[in-house]
Amino acid sequence: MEYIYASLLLHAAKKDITEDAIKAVLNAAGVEVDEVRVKAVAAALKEVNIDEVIKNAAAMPVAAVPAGG
Amino acid sequence: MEYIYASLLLHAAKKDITEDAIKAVLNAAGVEVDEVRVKAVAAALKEVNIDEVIKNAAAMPVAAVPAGG
Amino acid sequence: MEYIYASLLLHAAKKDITEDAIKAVLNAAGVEVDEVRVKAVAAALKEVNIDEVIKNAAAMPVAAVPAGG
Amino acid sequence: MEYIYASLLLHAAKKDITEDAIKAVLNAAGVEVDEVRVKAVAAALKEVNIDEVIKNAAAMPVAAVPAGG
Amino acid sequence: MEYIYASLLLHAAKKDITEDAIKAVLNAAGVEVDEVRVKAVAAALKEVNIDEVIKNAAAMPVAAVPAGG
Amino acid sequence: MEYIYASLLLHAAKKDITEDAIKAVLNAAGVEVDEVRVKAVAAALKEVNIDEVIKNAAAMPVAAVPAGG
Amino acid sequence: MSVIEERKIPKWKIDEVASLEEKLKNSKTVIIADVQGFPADKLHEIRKKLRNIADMKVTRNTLFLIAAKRAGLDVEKLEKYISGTNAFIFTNENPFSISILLSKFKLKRYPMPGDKADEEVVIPAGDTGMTAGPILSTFGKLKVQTKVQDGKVHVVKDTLIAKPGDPIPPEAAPILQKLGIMPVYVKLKLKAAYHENLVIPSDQLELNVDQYRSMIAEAARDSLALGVEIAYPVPDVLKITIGRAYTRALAIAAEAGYITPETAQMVLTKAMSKAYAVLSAISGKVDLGVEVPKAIQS
Repeated sequence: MEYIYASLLLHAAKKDITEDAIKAVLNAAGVEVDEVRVKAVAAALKEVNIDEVIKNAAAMPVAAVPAGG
Repeated sequence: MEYIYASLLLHAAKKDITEDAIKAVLNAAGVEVDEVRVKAVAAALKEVNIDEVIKNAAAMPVAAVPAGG
Repeated sequence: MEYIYASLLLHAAKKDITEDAIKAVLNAAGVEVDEVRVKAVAAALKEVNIDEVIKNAAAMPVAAVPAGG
Repeated sequence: MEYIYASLLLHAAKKDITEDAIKAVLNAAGVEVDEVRVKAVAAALKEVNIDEVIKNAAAMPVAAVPAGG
Repeated sequence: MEYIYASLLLHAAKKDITEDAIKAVLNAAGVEVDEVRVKAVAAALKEVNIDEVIKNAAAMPVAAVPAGG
Repeated sequence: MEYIYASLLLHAAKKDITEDAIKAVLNAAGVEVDEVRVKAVAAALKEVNIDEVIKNAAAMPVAAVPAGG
Repeated sequence: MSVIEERKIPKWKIDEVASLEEKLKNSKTVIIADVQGFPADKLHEIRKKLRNIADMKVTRNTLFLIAAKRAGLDVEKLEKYISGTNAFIFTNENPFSISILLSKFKLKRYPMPGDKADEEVVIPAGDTGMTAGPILSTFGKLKVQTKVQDGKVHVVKDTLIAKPGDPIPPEAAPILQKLGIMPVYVKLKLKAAYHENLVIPSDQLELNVDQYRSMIAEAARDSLALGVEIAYPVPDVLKITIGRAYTRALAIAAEAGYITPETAQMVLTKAMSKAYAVLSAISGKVDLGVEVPKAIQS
């Protein structure tokens, strides 16, 4: 989860989630960075609306089960 | 949430959640660090069993977004 | 709820939940203390495993309401 | 959670949640007060509409887990 | 579950889930193939709408907590 | 999810989840292998206790999903 | 080897064996089905439904075994299934596919004494077409409300007389016959399949497709869980991972009492839910003038 926490930190700090930024954060945390994973995560996150996801995660009523998916 | 993300990142990386470590991570993310908050978070987290909390959080509803969507 | 909050504060601080302790906390908060209630709460809580009760409460989904309110 | 219980106690007693008030309550409970945390909590609560939050908290469907467990 | 994962892999790769395809995947994984099970899996999965099942399975983590309690 | 399916196939078969093993399985399924992804998945899985993850996934209540789909 | 003995064998038997041998040679699979006491008309129905997929033949066991031997089958493996009256299903299909196909045919029949219902048995409201007479008392015994209209028995409202699994009252048989209600399923009992030198006994041959469906669901769920856990870098998975990371962060904030505008709701809610839990634990003994919210009481 390190890569995700780093990305969320950048997001909360209103910074762009770039490969370099993730790497910098991970390095500061003393995490040995795997270039390949950083690339993969940064690329995939470009397609994710993090604000939306967080809003949904927080707003989730207990009973919010989309019946049909 | 930046301070929490930074702490969780350290936890995931199996590092001690010290004031200095939190500050280093926040700095790397380009966050202007508030000393009071750093101290408060580091102190508060000392009393928390993070693994336990994470395990319980996993039982909470997590995913508003169906994977297929 | 003042009596409960005072008791939980004592519990969190790992202090005994005695009549005197509750009264001291309530006084410090500027609450006019009702002797009968203090006695009743202190007596009733002696028979309760607060950690157990709290643990179950903690399992309750707590993220139900969006942060922004 | 001591700082939070102290704040909720003050709120329930319809007192202002100031640093001094929190400290007084914590002292009365025999808690060694961490100035920084008191500051952090008092500052953070200033930005929060506690009445609103408490109203939401009470309205929340929290019954997913049987209290008696 | 090897046979199931092999089938899911073929499905994800948009290949037909035939006996031969399952066998090839299992062999590549170093699994000693049981002819009868391969046949059974291939026949049974013809009756299953895998996309539908996956969609429902993906929607699952949403519902960690029962609604009504 | 092909890379995950391939990895879980190997896991179910009690084989080591190496880059080469994942590649072999994917190739057998006719999947064009992305070297970066294979590396990323193999590296990430090294840090995870797969049995534990599966156990937790299974522990989540799943009754929300209509049986018949 | 006596030439004389062979001559004694009637021609139809020789032809039959030759025909069976031919079928066996041209089929990858032969399935042995128990048809002892199986209604002939239902067998006919099955044969019709299997057309173009499989060829079904009821024949003598001895003739089948001779043909099987000649066709090169490992007869020893089969012998224990060859007793009683059997139908033999020849096909090039996967034997499990045939088994599934057969299990899907809902062939029904009228009940015989001692039968249990395979589906709900409901006597529908309306004109039964039956002449009022002694039958009325049978309806009465079955607790079916009736009235007589123009000399015919009318059922007042839809009435359930047996749930699936219930024994069907024997006295209901004539009524069900008259109304065309067939609540008992007929299923061909498969004993074994012989497929490419493998013998697959009935317990393996009968597949529970639902079980496979739930295995797929389980595998899909575990895969997703693993993908989420390792932040498998595809957007749909990462969405869940992020939601989970965020939830964890909130939970940590709540537990640590770390208040920010974003976490305030979570932190205070958690503290309050603990307080209410304590309150509720002592509410029987102490009246604090505070009501435990209903949701928590339950």
